[in-house]
Amino acid sequence: MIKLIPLVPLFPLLGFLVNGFFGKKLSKSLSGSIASIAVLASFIISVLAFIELNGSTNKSNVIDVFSWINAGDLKIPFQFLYDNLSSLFLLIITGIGFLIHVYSTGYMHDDEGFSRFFTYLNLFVFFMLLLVLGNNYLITFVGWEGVGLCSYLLIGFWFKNTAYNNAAKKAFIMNRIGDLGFLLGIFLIYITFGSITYTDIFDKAGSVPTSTITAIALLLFVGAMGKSAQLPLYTWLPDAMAGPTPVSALIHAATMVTAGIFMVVRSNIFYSISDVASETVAIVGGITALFAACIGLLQNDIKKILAYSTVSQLGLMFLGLGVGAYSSAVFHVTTHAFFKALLFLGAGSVIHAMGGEQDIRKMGGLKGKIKITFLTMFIATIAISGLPPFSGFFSKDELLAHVYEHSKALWLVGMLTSILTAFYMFRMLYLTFYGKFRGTHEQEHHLHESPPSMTFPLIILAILSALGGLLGLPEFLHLPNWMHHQIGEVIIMKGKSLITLSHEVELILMCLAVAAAAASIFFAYNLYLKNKVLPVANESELKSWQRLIYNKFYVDEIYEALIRKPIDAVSDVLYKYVDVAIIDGVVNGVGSAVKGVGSVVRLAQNGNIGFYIISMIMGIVFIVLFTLLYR
Amino acid sequence: MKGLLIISGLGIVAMLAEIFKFKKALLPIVLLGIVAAYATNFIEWNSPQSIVYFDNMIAFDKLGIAFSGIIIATAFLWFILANDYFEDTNNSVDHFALVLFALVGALMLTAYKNMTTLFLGIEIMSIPMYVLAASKKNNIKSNEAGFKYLIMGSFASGFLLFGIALVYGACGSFDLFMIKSYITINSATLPSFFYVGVLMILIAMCFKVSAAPFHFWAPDVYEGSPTLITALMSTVVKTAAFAAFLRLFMISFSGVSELWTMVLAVVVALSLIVANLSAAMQSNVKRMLAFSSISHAAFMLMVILANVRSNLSVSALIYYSLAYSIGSIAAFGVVYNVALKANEDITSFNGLSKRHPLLAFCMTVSMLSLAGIPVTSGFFAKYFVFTAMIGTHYKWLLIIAVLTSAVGVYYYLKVVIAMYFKGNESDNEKLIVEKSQAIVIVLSTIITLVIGIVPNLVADIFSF
Amino acid sequence: MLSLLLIVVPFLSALLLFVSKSKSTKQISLFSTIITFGIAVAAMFMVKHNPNTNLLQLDLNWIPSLGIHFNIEINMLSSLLVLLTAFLLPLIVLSAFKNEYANEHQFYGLMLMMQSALMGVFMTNDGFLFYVFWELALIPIYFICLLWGGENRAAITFKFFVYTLLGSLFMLVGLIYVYNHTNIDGMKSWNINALYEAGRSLNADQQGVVFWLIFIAFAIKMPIFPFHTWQPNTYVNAPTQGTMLLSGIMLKMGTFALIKWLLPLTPIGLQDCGHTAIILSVIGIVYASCIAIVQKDYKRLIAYSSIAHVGLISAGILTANQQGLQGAIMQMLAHGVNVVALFLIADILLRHTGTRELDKLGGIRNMNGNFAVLFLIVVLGSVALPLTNGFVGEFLLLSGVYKYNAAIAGFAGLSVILGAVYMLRSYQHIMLGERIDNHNTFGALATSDKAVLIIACIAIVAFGIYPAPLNSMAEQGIKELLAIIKPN
Amino acid sequence: MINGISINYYLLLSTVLFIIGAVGVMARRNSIIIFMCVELMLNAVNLLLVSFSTLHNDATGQVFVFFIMAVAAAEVAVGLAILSMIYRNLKTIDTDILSNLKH
Repeated sequence: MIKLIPLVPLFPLLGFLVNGFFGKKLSKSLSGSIASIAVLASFIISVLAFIELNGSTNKSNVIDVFSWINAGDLKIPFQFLYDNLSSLFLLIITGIGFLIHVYSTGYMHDDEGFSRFFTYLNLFVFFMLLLVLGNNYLITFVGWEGVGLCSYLLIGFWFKNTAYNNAAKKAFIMNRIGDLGFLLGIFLIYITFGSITYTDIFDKAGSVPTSTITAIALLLFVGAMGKSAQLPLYTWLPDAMAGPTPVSALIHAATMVTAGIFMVVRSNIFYSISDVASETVAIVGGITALFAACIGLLQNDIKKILAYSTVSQLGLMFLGLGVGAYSSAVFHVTTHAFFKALLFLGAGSVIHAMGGEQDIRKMGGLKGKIKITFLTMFIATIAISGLPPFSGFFSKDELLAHVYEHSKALWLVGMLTSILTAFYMFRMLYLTFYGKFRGTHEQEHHLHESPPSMTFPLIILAILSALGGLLGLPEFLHLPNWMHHQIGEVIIMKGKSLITLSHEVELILMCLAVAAAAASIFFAYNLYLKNKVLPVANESELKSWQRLIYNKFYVDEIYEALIRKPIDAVSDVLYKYVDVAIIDGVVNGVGSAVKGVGSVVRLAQNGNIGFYIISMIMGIVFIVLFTLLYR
Repeated sequence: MKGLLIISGLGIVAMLAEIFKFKKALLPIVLLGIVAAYATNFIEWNSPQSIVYFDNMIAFDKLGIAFSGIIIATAFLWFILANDYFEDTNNSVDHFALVLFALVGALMLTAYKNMTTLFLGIEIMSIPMYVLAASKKNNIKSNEAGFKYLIMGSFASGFLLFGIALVYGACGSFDLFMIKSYITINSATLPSFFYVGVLMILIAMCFKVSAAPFHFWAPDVYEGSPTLITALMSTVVKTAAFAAFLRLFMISFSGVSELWTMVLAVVVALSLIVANLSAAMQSNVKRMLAFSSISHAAFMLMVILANVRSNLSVSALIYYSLAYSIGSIAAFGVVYNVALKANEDITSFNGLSKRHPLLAFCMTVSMLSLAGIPVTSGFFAKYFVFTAMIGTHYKWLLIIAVLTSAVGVYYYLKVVIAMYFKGNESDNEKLIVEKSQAIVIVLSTIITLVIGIVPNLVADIFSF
Repeated sequence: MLSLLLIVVPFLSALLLFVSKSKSTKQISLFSTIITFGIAVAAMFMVKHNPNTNLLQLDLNWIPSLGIHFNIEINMLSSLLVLLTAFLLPLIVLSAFKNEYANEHQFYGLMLMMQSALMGVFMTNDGFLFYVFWELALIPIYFICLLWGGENRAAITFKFFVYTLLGSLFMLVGLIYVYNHTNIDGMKSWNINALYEAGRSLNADQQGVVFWLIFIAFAIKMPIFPFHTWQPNTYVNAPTQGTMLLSGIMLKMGTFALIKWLLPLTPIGLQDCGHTAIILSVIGIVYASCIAIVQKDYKRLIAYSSIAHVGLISAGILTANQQGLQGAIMQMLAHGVNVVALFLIADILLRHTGTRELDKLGGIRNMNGNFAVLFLIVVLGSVALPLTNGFVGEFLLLSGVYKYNAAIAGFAGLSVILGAVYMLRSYQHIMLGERIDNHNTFGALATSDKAVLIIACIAIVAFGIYPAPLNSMAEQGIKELLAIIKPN
Repeated sequence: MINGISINYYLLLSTVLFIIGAVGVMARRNSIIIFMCVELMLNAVNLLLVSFSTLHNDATGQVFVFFIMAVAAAEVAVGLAILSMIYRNLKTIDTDILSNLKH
């Protein structure tokens, strides 16, 4: 089965081609089925291959596809690497991908761009699979940029809306900033190792100066910052919610945004060697986690809340990566994929029920109307808030334990983040599902549960969110941590990724986390359920600190003022003044100078013989005197 | 030498034509005579050694024969082109005679071996030209052209003679080789007036080839003279002047080259700059071509400059003369035809591509040739100059040449643009060109292209 | 023989068009260009599989006394450029089908003339012949721009012609200088290998001078900042096909000549002066990209983007390492296809809507989805998205530059971002959103336009995914060249 | 030395004559006077040639003088013809009027 791994990306590619060329002619159900089946086929192969991999002793399989780019000593074959890390990501991508495809057949049913949507979605899956399967940085980069493209296409899916288009463009460009870092990192790797193939270079990393490794790690991390929406390149992700909700679930929660995590785990040796780089990762991750969680507190758009929550959770993962907790981070990626996909899909179901409304201030009391959605989302909310025994609890707890060991301050940041997370998630839950319905009469009349094609994925994901913790049970309780063993295979310097805390401390930390989350939930309960506080409708009624948060710390505005506007202004100046006026001016100036001098010189030809003779004689005298004196 | 005699004879025959009333047959006779002259010239070329005439005052060596060949060939084309010029004037036979005598002077200049024949050649060539320049009797501009040419020409002759006298005073001989050997032997004890003499001669020759700052006559005379006479001036007269220049300074004064090369370099630079800058601003095409001829003169002077230093083959100059002469014949032919119904202003060329596409094409080729763009002969001409110059230490001159060439492209293209781009649609009256003229123009264009594509046809023959 | 055919077939076709004034001008030109393409493909296969056949080269004594030969050869490198020319010409001819030009037999004839000269430039192995073809290529395009260009064309084409010619003259001087130092059995020679040898025998100062003399010509032609100001105006004013010829192929004359006629000629000059030239190129990348961002006219925007692209190509070449040079070749091929497609799109926009102003366009995607997809693929190709043809070249170029100097590569890499900015911005303005004015129809694409775009898109994707056939030739060719540049 | 007089004096004299002629050409407006000045220049040369001829004891110099005289006569003939033509057209022979051809 492992030999068939190239088929895994091939199926979605075929789906893409079929839908891309013939989509308009196919019926909607056929088009959706083709796309879903393509991903399902990939999923099945992934599962079979996964089983085979776990049964075999060879944990790192390199599969040649074709020879791709050769340039002297730079040889880049099109090659896949199938090992424990990529096999896990394959499962996540194809599994959740399949569910979301199924969900989308329901969600997008009435959209005129139905087949186009699936075309893009399949293409996305293809690129995402390339990203995780590549055996060198360039194939990862191909996938990396490819998913960026699909993200661009899907965010701007409703292309008549200028705001959506702007969001799409912003996502692409922000990502490209990161990509440049990634690309430079690849070059440095190539210069340093003479190769960019994973299986060639990681073993040699130890013999390279640490400063070089640091540079490589930091450059790669810049790429990760873009793709995984970390400070300062995170602003595109909330805007990306312009896309259809399944897209947010698949791309902007479960898979694409975790590519940064994947890449750092893939390159773990660099981060293990370089303390500077790993510190940076941890700090950036921590700050992002807290920062985004703060913004999440006061958002009113159901998808925006989830978006900031995603940024915040990604921050946590990087925090984990920074302290060397690679397997915990991957664990959190996995559980996060479950519950965040579920949350988004649930939100989609809510929006679907509400007829397109996304503002939680206009919702409320939905729990009786859309039961399945409510129940599944409830599970997901608990999971993300870190309450046992749901999946989020295990992954977050393991991660924070690592952080605590590494740095108390960062641990505090992580704790704070999870407290805030619990608060705003429950705020969302309460405002959406509890209380009275606050929407229009028409909407109330329209409220209905989503079709089975949408609820089925919700249920599956709810089960996964609930039970996902089983993948990584705490070791200190002498339970099997499967995830640790799985990912441990690809961690080259294992020392850093082991927890050495005493069991008591871990236990205390765990309880502390649960207590804090519970308290936070209770606070939210008091505020929104008991006291029925509603988010104000008008910004001016907010206190100044609230206004700051409500406006997302004005980051977008700052970027606009500090980067976009100056670039536009500078470009304008360059064009109007430097290019047209100065450079072209000089060129034209030479031309007109020639003409000007010419029109002066020709005046000497004044037609008067006397003058001609005088000039001649002057010429003669000058020549004779000059020559004779000069000699 | 036989060619020279034949053409002198033709001149006398032309004068008799009026008396014996065979005016109509004169042109064929002249053409036949020129062909005969060319043939004898060709035979002399193939004879093993040069023959000396008049006590070594004239000797047709290879160099002389080569230049004579160019001059005779150009004259042949010119006569066909000019046939209606002769028909227009009431005393056409005199003009025939004048042109033929000027030709005699020109041929003499290619082959002189003595200061006397140099002087006589110049004057025999110039005096008929003065008359021809003024030959439109009732045209004030033509009068003025003739007058200016005469005054300045004789003024320059004065300097030439003064220089010759001084050189004679120092060396005691008019013979070019005697002077050369005297200079070589007594290089240390030459009196200072000798140097002044050489400079005077240089200046006079610069005047004849119209190099700045002695070029002032050229634009005015070119503009004022009848167009076909201008064509003659810029081809035959110019080629002859260069032949004379080359011979004099290659043979006699190569021993004191450090005296005059620097001066010549400055003259070349000045000519390039003044000519190209002035030409860029002209709206009269004929006048523009006059300035362009000054710039080409500068290029040819560069060959002389380079030859002294590096002893490169003089075929460069010969090729240049040929390319320039042929290109000019075509260009002036077109200008003449365009100006028949209008004037020589550049606006007269507007829409020529529609009025007479063939003429426009020929003009384009000759403009490109004058601008030095491959694969025209003008390009190779420039190429030879560059090749010759790059071995010398006058590289700064080369840079000036390159820069001013770009300016040159500007004004040559102005004509092309006028022909193809300007002009309104309504004014599409066809231009009628006499067949014989069209043939000459097309022939010149073809020659321009052929020797541009296969330059060795010419260059190899003339490599010494 | 094949190589000669590549020059002669278009030339004779052009003559035929000039003389015949046939009604089926378009068909004849298309036919001729397709035949040429067939020959080029055959030649490429031959280069690959049977390089020693004498069908590929031709060496006639042209001007023996000066050591000038009519020496043309199709080798690894030139076959790629020949292929590009032969591939693009049918597309360019096809793209003109919907435009009604006055005197179209002249128009098509001049295009074929141009093709003939371009083939010569790419194939020749004789320095003199190179110069001749180099100039010859200028004349048809000059007339194409002059006769069928937009408003104000006289002044603009004028500047273009004089400017490029000035550069060429400097190149001529530089080449003659090297030629003067050649010595093959006591004779001077224009043969490329003789020139290489002579160039290398010069001392550092001389090489520096020659380097600049020749580089300026190429810099103007490509164009490299700050010699670029003729380019946007010329591109905008030229008829679409003229612009395509200029940007698609003629620009490659400069870059290709840089590889073939400068690097091996003055290796020391490159070492001493290459750095400055690279910096100029790289400044040009960012500079032109920035300017492209604020352009209102789509054609002008593409023109500036072209300056940015070519800046990177030039920087890559001047690094003189395998990756940079190979990337340059690959990028030339890619850029040729992409920019032709882009200019066709600009032309389609103008024909269908009457404007190219970004602010006046919008919402076309609603009206013609297929066009939107094709357009998008071309845009992606030109922002060098992986798995499009632009990527391989850009990646190799940047890695070459990085090898040379990391900081410069970082700066040059800004084009990755800025390119996305102006390309996506313009795409959005033109295609997305709602239509601003009340034109609500765009209409179907003409078959010829569609054919060109589809072929271009296929090329973009196919050579993005599987560049190996071309890439291996580029690699081989560059290896051979590097062996000359850096013998050890 | 010619008859005890240094050649330099001859040289000086003819130079002065030549310069006078040249300055005359340069300064005068009347065409006839300009012609006369040209003649003066030529005669200065003649004087010089004759003296050098004597100095060198070589007759060719004097032969040359004959050529000059003949040519000068021809030149003047042509010149006067042109002048009379101009006078017919313009009723003046002032050189300042003759400046239609310029720039």
